[in-house]
Amino acid sequence: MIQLCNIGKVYDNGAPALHDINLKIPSGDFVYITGSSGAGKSTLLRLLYCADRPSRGQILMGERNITRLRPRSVALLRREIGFVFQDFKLLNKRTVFENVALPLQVQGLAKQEIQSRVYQLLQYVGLEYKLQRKPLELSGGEQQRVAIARAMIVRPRVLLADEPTGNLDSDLAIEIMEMFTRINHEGTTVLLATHDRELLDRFPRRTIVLKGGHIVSDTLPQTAEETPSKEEAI
Amino acid sequence: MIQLCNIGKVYDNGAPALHDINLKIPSGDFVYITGSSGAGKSTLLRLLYCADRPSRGQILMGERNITRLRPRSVALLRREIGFVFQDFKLLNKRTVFENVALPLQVQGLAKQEIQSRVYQLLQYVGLEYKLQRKPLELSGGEQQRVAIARAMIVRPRVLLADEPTGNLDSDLAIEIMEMFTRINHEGTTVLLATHDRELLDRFPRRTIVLKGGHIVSDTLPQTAEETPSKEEAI
Amino acid sequence: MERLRYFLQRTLLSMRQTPLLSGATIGTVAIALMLLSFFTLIVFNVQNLTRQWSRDIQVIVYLDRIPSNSVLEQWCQEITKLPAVETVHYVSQAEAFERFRKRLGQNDDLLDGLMPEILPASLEIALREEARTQRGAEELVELLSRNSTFSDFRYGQEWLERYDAFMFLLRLTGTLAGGFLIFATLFIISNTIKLTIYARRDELEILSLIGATPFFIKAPFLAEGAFQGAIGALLALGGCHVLYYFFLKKGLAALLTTAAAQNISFLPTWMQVAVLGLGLTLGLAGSMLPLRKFVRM
Amino acid sequence: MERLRYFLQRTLLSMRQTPLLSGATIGTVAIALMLLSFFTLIVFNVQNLTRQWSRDIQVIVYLDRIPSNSVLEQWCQEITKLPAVETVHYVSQAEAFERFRKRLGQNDDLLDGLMPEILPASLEIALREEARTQRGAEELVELLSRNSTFSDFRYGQEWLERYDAFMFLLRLTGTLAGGFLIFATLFIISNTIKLTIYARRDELEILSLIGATPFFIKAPFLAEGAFQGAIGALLALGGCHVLYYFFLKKGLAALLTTAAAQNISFLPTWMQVAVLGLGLTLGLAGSMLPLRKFVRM
Ligand SMILES: Nc1ncnc2c1ncn2[C@@H]1O[C@H](COP(=O)(O)OP(=O)(O)OP(=O)(O)O)[C@@H](O)[C@H]1O
Ligand SMILES: Nc1ncnc2c1ncn2[C@@H]1O[C@H](COP(=O)(O)OP(=O)(O)OP(=O)(O)O)[C@@H](O)[C@H]1O
Ligand SMILES: [Mg+2]
Ligand SMILES: [Mg+2]
Repeated sequence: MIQLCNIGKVYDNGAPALHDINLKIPSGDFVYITGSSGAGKSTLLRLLYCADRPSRGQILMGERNITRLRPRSVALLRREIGFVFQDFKLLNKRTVFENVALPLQVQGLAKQEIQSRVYQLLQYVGLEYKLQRKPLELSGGEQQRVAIARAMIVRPRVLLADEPTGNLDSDLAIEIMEMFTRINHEGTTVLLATHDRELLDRFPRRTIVLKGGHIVSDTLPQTAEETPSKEEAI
Repeated sequence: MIQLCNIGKVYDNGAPALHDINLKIPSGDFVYITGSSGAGKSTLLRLLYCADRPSRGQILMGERNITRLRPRSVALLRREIGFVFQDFKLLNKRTVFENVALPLQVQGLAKQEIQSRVYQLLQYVGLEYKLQRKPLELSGGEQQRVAIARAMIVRPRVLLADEPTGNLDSDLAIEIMEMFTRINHEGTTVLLATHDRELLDRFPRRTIVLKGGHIVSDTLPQTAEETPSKEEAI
Repeated sequence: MERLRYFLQRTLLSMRQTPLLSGATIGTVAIALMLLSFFTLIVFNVQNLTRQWSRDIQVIVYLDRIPSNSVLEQWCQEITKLPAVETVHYVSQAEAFERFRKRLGQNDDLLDGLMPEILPASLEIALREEARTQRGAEELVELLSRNSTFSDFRYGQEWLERYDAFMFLLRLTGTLAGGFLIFATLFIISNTIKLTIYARRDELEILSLIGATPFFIKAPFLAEGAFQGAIGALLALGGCHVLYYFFLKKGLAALLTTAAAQNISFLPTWMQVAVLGLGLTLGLAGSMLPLRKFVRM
Repeated sequence: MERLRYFLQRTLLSMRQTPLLSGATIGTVAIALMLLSFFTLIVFNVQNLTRQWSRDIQVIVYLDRIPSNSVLEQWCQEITKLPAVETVHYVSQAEAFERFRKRLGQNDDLLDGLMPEILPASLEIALREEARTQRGAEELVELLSRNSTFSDFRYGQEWLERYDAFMFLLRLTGTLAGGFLIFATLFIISNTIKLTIYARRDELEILSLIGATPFFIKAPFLAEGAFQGAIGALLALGGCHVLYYFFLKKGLAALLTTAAAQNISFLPTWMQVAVLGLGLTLGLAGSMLPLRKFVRM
């Protein structure tokens, strides 16, 4: 259960990004966050990850209020959350394998287990032959898949994905979405920020539309099919 | 007129990215390059921009063979080409304005003219209110638009855009495509690497499909409508 | 256990992955510490040298009358007890005459027929090291002159003045230069480490975004800093030893036949260990500060 | 024109945009050059000091017979012509006797009744600065002894030996330390600049991707390097002057009353200009090398 109460976010330079967001996301849900460029999607996800602090309001995640956590608690919180960053945030000096293994090493798992889990997941995203490459030696889509693998490796309780298919062709995007669906069926709450209308149509889910930092609509699957057609008419 | 003869590219780590590419792109054309992730789209564009050198084969651009140019000539060539990088490659220490103005400053234009041109273009892409922001203070889509503006500011003879709409919602994507179309009508050759099937459908053009470094199809608009439906059936 | 292995592995791997950065750190530590140790080496040896030279500094008390043996013995004992005094030596009239004759060298025939008694007997008082200054000598004279039989003192005023000035200058510039050198070493090393960490700040950011605790992020960097600092210190000691051996030791021995060359020695072991420790500490502390700045979460 | 304005603007702007990096460069240049100039200052003053002291070094020729005035004059002229000789001074028997009397101080009554003729007349030959060594004195003695009337020489062998050893050590360590210091300065400054440029290598890459010529990319970096180097050098001179003024000048003047303190002086103007030039050059050259490495296109 993720709950946002009266969340507002103003960046240091004075740019307001979110206004008075109230939201409840039950555990195990699969939610799209959509909206045009600069609407505040990434900001919203980053707040849930404690990568930024809200200017006002409270965020509850499970029982915890995550608005004012100490550094160590933030670290522990993040271990339960997977995040696919819009700009990937891979370590360029380390190989694909090391990048994906990192969250497990942080948790202090045994080398053996790390190895098998990383290998398996990289196989899922089709990068098993590029284990030893550095991120800068990969194509954009490959980097994105590494980022996705890194977010999923810890079998997180919550998966936050920011535009995870922006650099993938639709076949791959669909595969990735199926992975997300699978992990969601296993109990992980998934929040997915995306522009990709094809995905919204193909995998209809609860969809939250942001505009200028406000929630302008929050629709469930049956109505989700309406929204795109309506927008296409604009 | 851009001409590629027997182009092959093998990266330093031994990864082959392109095989035996032969291609002719008349001046003023508008061409899509598509294909799944890792197919070699970015590599192809980077070769045209001399950001990488082909391992074999020759590239002719206009009258010039650009395969073995000296650094200064490379710089001069790049001034005639606009490139939207898949990962934007913005200067994080400089403002949006400075980033977009840079190619003009490189050419030594007068301050006055630079200012008006940059402002106008940023208005086109909807960022006129964020002139003084640093790239890291922008959303993903906004950064992408800065990158697009920087590529177009020099009114290039050739525009190479690598996944320029990956972080934009479809409305913005369509606006950007219209800008590309407009600049194309003014005589600029446009090469656009994209995964976005919606764009391919909405703006049908010559489409080159890459797969594993080979050209697997090269179709003109009338047949371009067939390709997506065929692939959707897979 | 897994953690420890991970940290050790990371430390070595990261030094391999960023050779430019670790090279810069090691190089800077090596050069800076070499400067510092070479300076210490010079100060150390100059001190030894001046300590030897200063043996010549003494207070001479000329005796108007020749004391009886028992009185003399008593005087010697009393004077030796004074804190500033190292030894006391009685120079009889005969001995003084003999010295004077030696001094005249070939002209000693001039003294033929003169009685040894033309020269006075004296007490030569050697000073302890800490009292070998003009002030020390004067204070001793002051003390001695309380005994009214002692009235005629000689202690090489001009030579002492010059020696004093020299020692003062030496000590002042030594302290000043040394203090400044230590400060410079600290500054330069911490500055270099700050830059190498700055160059890797995205790594720090990403690690923290991945859920790594501050300790987990910092530990490999700290280990790396300490390790590089220690390597740098070792290089510094090695380089310093080469300089010492080829220039100071060999060079001087070949060119000089004096005892001076023989007396030059390398830093004692405890100082070498101190340099090593300093390198390690600087590497560690120099990493700690910028890490605290960049790993704010 | 636009270009020039752009470069100047960029230089200043970029220093503002990366205060950590330019601060590091300026700081390192300042500290390293301060070390170097302070060292030079000390060497410079020690040289002055020893030059004064070495005035005492002289060769004394004892004369068996008293020469006639004309012969004496001729000798003086001949000796003065020798390259190693600064001045020649004739000490008559009377003068020698007077000096001896002064030396005995209160005991001068011992000489009462003695004829001045017991002491020999002599020629005191002061040496030129470059000849004030044991070797110089010996060579002069060698030359002088060709004149068979001169046979009895005195030139303070032990003092000269010690002086020689000291001067040699001073010069050796000075050259060694100075050479090493220059090397260290070069290394540390270029290393720091390399790191700051490394930290900005993405900027270099992007500029080159934008179609900037190598010159266009490098010029602002070079200007920045030179500017920062010059600022660092100015700070170094300032800091050095502060050290000099408060410690060497004031400190010594307060504690010593000798001429030594008065004779201490700051670096002459041409050396100050040289330090400034060195800072500028180091900043420029230190930027040039890593730029060449990172701006490969
Ligand atoms: N670090 C930052 N500092 C200042 N302003 C920021 C920062 N990050 C984002 N913004 C601003 O906040 C607003 C929302 O940004 P956000 O990244 O959440 O948008 P978004 O919905 O993710 O857009 P996109 O689809 O383009 O990624 C934008 O106007 C953006 O300019
Ligand atoms: N710098 C590099 N070094 C080594 N291999 C590389 C490098 N860049 C790309 N590759 C490899 O070359 C192949 C083609 O890469 P390219 O970036 O051209 O793909 P792409 O078609 O742009 O893919 P995407 O749609 O994911 O961006 C990929 O297999 C990739 O791993
Ligand atoms: Mg975003
Ligand atoms: Mg690509």
